[in-house]
Amino acid sequence: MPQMNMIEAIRSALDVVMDRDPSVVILGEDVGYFGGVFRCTDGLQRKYGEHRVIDAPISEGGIIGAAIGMGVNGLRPVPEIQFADYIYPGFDQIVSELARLRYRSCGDFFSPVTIRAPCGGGIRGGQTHSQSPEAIFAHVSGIKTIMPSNPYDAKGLLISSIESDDPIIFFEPKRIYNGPFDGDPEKPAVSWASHSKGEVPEGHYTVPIGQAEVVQSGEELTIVTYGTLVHVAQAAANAAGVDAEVIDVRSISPLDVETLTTSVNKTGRCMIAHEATRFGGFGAELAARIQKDCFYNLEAPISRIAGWDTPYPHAFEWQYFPGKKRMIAGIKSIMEVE
Amino acid sequence: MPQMNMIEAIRSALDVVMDRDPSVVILGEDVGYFGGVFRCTDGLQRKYGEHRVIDAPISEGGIIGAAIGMGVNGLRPVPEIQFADYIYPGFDQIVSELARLRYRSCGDFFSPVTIRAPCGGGIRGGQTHSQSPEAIFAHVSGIKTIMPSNPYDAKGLLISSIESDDPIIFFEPKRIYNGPFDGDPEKPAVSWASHSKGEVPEGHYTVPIGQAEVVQSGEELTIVTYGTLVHVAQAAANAAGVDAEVIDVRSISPLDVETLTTSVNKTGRCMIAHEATRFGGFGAELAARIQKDCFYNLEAPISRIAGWDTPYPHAFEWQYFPGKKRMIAGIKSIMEVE
Amino acid sequence: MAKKSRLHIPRPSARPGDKPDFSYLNLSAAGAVDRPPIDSRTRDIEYLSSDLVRVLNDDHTAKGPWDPNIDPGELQVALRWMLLSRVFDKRMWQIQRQGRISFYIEALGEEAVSVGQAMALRPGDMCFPSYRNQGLYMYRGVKLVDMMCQCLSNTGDMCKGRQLPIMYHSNKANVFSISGNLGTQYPHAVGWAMASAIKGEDHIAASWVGDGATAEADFHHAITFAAIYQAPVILNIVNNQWAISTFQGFAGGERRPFAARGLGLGIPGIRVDGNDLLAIYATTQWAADRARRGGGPTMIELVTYRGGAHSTSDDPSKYRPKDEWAAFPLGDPIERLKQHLITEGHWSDEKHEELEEELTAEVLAAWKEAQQYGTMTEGPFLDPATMFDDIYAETPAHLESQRRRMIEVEGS
Amino acid sequence: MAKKSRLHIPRPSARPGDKPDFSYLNLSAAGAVDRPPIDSRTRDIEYLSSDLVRVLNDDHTAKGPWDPNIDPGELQVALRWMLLSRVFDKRMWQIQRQGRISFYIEALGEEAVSVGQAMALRPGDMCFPSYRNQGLYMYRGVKLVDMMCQCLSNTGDMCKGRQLPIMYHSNKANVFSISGNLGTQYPHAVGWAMASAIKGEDHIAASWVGDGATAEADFHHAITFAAIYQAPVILNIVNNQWAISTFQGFAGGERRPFAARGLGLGIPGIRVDGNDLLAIYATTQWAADRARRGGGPTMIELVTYRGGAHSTSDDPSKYRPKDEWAAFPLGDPIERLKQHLITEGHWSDEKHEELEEELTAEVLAAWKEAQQYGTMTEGPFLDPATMFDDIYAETPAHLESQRRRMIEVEGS
Ligand SMILES: Cc1ncc(C[n+]2csc(CCOP(=O)(O)OP(=O)(O)O)c2C)c(N)n1
Ligand SMILES: Cc1ncc(C[n+]2csc(CCOP(=O)(O)OP(=O)(O)O)c2C)c(N)n1
Ligand SMILES: [Mg+2]
Ligand SMILES: [Mg+2]
Repeated sequence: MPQMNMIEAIRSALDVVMDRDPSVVILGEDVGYFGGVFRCTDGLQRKYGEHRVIDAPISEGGIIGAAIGMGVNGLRPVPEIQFADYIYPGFDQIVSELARLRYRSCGDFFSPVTIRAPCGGGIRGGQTHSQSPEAIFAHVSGIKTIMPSNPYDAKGLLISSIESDDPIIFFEPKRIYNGPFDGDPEKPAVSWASHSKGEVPEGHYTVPIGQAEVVQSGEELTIVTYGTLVHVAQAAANAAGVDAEVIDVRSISPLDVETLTTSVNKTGRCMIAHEATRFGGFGAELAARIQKDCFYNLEAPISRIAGWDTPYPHAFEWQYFPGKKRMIAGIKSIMEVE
Repeated sequence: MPQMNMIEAIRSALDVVMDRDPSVVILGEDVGYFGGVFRCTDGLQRKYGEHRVIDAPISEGGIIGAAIGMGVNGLRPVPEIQFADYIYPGFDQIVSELARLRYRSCGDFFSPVTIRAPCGGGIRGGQTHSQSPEAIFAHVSGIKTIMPSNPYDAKGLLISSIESDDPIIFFEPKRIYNGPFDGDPEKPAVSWASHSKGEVPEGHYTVPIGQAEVVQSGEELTIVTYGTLVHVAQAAANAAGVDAEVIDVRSISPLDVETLTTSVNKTGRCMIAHEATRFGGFGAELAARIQKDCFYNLEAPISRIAGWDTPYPHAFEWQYFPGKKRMIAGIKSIMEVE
Repeated sequence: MAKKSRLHIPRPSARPGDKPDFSYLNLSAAGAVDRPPIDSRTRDIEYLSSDLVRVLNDDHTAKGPWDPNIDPGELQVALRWMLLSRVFDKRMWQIQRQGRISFYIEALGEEAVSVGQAMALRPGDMCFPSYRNQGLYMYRGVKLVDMMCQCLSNTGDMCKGRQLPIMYHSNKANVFSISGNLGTQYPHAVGWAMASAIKGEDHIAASWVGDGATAEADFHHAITFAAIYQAPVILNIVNNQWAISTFQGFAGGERRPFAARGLGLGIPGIRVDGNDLLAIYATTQWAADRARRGGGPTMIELVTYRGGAHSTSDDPSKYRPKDEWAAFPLGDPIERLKQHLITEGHWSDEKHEELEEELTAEVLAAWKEAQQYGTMTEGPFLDPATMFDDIYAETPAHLESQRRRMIEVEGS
Repeated sequence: MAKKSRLHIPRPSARPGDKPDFSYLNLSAAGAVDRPPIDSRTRDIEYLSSDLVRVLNDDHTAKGPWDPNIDPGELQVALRWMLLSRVFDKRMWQIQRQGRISFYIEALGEEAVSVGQAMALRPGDMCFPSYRNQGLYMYRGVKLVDMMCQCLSNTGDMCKGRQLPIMYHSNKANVFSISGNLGTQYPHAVGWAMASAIKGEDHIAASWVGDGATAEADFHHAITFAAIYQAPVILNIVNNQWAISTFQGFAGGERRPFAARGLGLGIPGIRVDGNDLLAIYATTQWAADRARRGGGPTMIELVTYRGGAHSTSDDPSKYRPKDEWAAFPLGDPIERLKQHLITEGHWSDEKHEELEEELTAEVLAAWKEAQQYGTMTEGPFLDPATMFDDIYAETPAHLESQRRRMIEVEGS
């Protein structure tokens, strides 16, 4: 099977779907001639033409609003928002329109838009190129929110998303576009070739939406996480010498509660990790749900390791980022509970 | 002390602050000549003039964006967003600008804006006049989010908010503008005259931001809630015959964790209630935090009673609304746990 | 603070108690404005955005180059639709006042907008309306009883109780679902039109916003996208002078007509008498032709007056003179078309009265029928368990379990 | 899908490998455009938004009614600031390439914008810049070393390490904090100006956005509020032809100049040669006078060219001809002012070289000083514990406890 990094996997997903379905169109800032600032759409305009890979004005609200109208008219638009931090100007169109259209018209109208946006920090992007706003979208019924952690899932989930008739926010953790990352910025970068999920089929396949994945099984502790931190969590558990079960949530919403609770009921301990700030973050939903369903098996309080409740500071991104040290400390303190 | 309903208390707060401080200005849709669709600013333009109570175009993003600029130039703007559901077009200005300005400029610039917005359902407003988006704002560091449950707190907290140098989102649960509400829409409306917090001083006073209030003390169960549901929770606890401690969070962010955990550590049981949809709602943060700090004293899983994970449907608002029945069922099931 | 100030605060020309004053409206005489070819360059036809295209003259004849020469039979049909819209509104307003529906919005005084524009479009064209375009749904075949059931949230409700009254939708009729959030439909229309162009189809889109809603971001998004991609779309601004209590000056209408808003992007604008069905038809047809032949977007400002309250929740006597509508120089669209037909010998007061009676009966019959699907107080009732449907294409597990819990607790 | 389509896709006039082609730019001769009185009605001065105000002629003399007749000494000062901006950029770009700062944005080719406009404003006027307005900070007295420390995120960083390089701010100098989100500063400027008018003060505000950013909602919000309240504000659009890889046609610049964007709201627009310091000064002064005397907002489009890459993360050779800047008909702003001064006998190549050397030395000295406050790899280092400050006026308990935890775990 070919090796792909996450960018290539995403591009391959777009290519495969555009090839099969002429109704799929891409629009976004710099996505066309240039191929996107992260190169995810590179070559697609040359292949599919200017009417299917459309350079757009710098207007996130307009991009999403127009995409909704296109979707209503039978297309499957895949808008790209250049950075997740810049999705907010389109927030009203997402929450009030995209998420609500099917409901308010009882299915008479719907718009199958998949919004792609690179998220997360660790690339020295400062506070406006590093955010992970998944919690905000998780709270909005009517949209689904996805975040893959590797090339294989990225392609499979993106194909599922575009083929789905539901609107989807597809967050791509840009720190791991080019390789997995164990949380230590001092170490040399690793390529996806070193990871089993760097092997990605050329053609069409799907990874189902709404299913978490146990990426490492273990007996002592469950670590529930997603995105970049999946890799950090594995490294931290290893370093801490704890037999941890690591679960990649993948689908923020709808959430695969069963996979999580089955694991925590087994291990009796749970640590949740995400990059976004903790207060009101998605980890809160995970903790609230897990404590409810696993109460009688919990041997320690569920703990959350997350970004601090600050903006993502440029120079201190590694102090903000819930990296290996903080994860290990978290693991240790949860394992110390008798 | 004079009797006031919540609208009068809010108007009184605005009046008191405008009278003391010429830098306080109001802007919003229909707020000036007309006095606001809920009459919260009635009479203020006549009293303070067109330059201090400013009718604005229908442009929530513009209202908030302009308010930020006014705040930077030494005013204390109090924009009104006509319904919380219409705050989303101003979302980017709130998240990326209002919340971040002090931080990114290290205090060199800041803008003391207090955004008022009526929230919540129960007035047959349908899905676009009923939302409670507090969870979304709670996740944003740099802003504070408030929701009072009675006239006394509304005035005191609004004065604190306007006088604060921090940006504040001030949600007003419109279902209880005219009187407390026990959750039973069939019963005749009750006026604030029947409630001790309907007594409101004429003049200046403050209720501090960041402090929850124990509105009813009890030993068997802690109910953590805010807004309209404070009253529903009290009625439900009464009806269920449970000696519940009811806590009004009041300040969503920053959160008064101690008052909550002290109570739950005492009662051993906790139910959280809010009107917004459950998934990713603010109740998740409350539950996640309380299970962590009260783990060893919890006799039952923390449960959340909330709006369903649907939009707020016009005809079924009372089925959506987490009313007395659902609260009582929740209380019973949490009390049944041995 | 110093006294000196230059903040300009727009003011309406009259407040309660004042004499209505519409001198601020720049009016043209019927027939006075040129009708340019549809392939004119925007810069050459700027006059269309400042003058006022009118066809129906004060003497009730049709005048000038914009006269669409519509067959009298068709005009009678148009009159019928306008009158139906008004009769329907009147009844529904009463019904709301009786507490039998929760809310209502009427189009009183603006009926020519929906009917005149609907007439000029083709069935395959897609409409993205505001909440004051009920005439569009009617004209395009949505049944009165279906609209009433929507307002009743009963078992016949197309919205299954989810939406406020008047938030209709009809995929079949090609009229979009109405949103509570102002202006959001504008970029949808542009995106829809872009898709039509991408697919190489012949359909165009049209959308409507109020004067007040032009201040929203989506207005800007829509005109920007429409101009850049030359989308086949008609962007209508219904300038009825008011946005709830706020005069159109607060939407920036003081210095230049709304029709001029797209000029800076090269979008031609037409300012049209919004109470003149013939002028509306003619300008819309012009814009539709232009769009269909690849000429791109056109903005149309329809100058009219909100004859009634903003909605059943509003009391306009608090902020504008009670008799302002009566003084509106462009009159009443129904009355004007009626007089035109009478003048041309194709109509009479008697026929009009008969028609009104007929329509009143039709509306009454529809109301009777609608109630059979349930009212707010009497069954049959919609099943609240349906509130968990249609959030997604398929209902996910967590919503199914909430549905079960709801049934359990609420005992539905 | 059918082949037929009318979706218009804007195209730049040249792509890599093509010959640069600026024939799309509508140029006026120096001195050719009238200078109207500041109290002119918007409709009477529309030509200002389509013509191009120029003062510096091809023969390097100053021509026409817009010639501000600036004292040669002052012009030398202006030249100095422009050159300083360029020398500074050049050095910082190299420094970024050496990996010593993480990111940089240069203003190459656009130096006249910040300097010319700053000169025309008063110290009490407030500037709301974009990220390509470093000249504003310099002109208004922010020290080079402070700017460098910001780019280094060192102990002298005014942003305490929180912001990407170039995201300066200075309350003292009345230049606002730069945001990562495009266009958000535009309504801030309008609000600030409204406050000034509310307080009855004499100060005006000015803001800058790129051609690309005009498509954002906040552009609309700003022009709407500015027009309605006649705010004393200058709204500048720096049209440097590109927005990263995207040609300005994708921001709607194909059909009508950006200067015309406010016309529909009655805001006059001036299109000015953005590489002509004299014309920039003169038009800005005109707009400032107008604002200060209660005439309300003015929009200024500065036609220029982004001489370099978008940022250090960008490679423009992928999307535009390498030699496009060299072919830009409005030349290089520094070269043009230099030649003007030489022609007028107030400057020489030697002096210029000397000045460049002097500034290079000044920048180098600043860089040496800046490094004493720390570099990315060598101390002194900023204390990461400060990341919990300034989120609120007072740090709440939960952030204090996170600060303690951070220190504990990260062992700072
Ligand atoms: C985003 C948003 N903001 C505010 C409102 C509240 N609102 C409903 S209608 C209205 C006035 C609209 O006026 P206009 O656009 O002129 O339309 P008209 O009612 O005159 O037809 C307002 C402010 C809303 N529905 N949506
Ligand atoms: C809201 C938002 N969307 C997208 C971006 C990413 N972005 C940064 S600069 C830029 C191009 C801006 O072009 P223009 O406005 O013409 O300014 P210029 O760089 O030419 O000075 C883009 C798309 C952003 N910073 N903010
Ligand atoms: Mg209106
Ligand atoms: Mg540019």
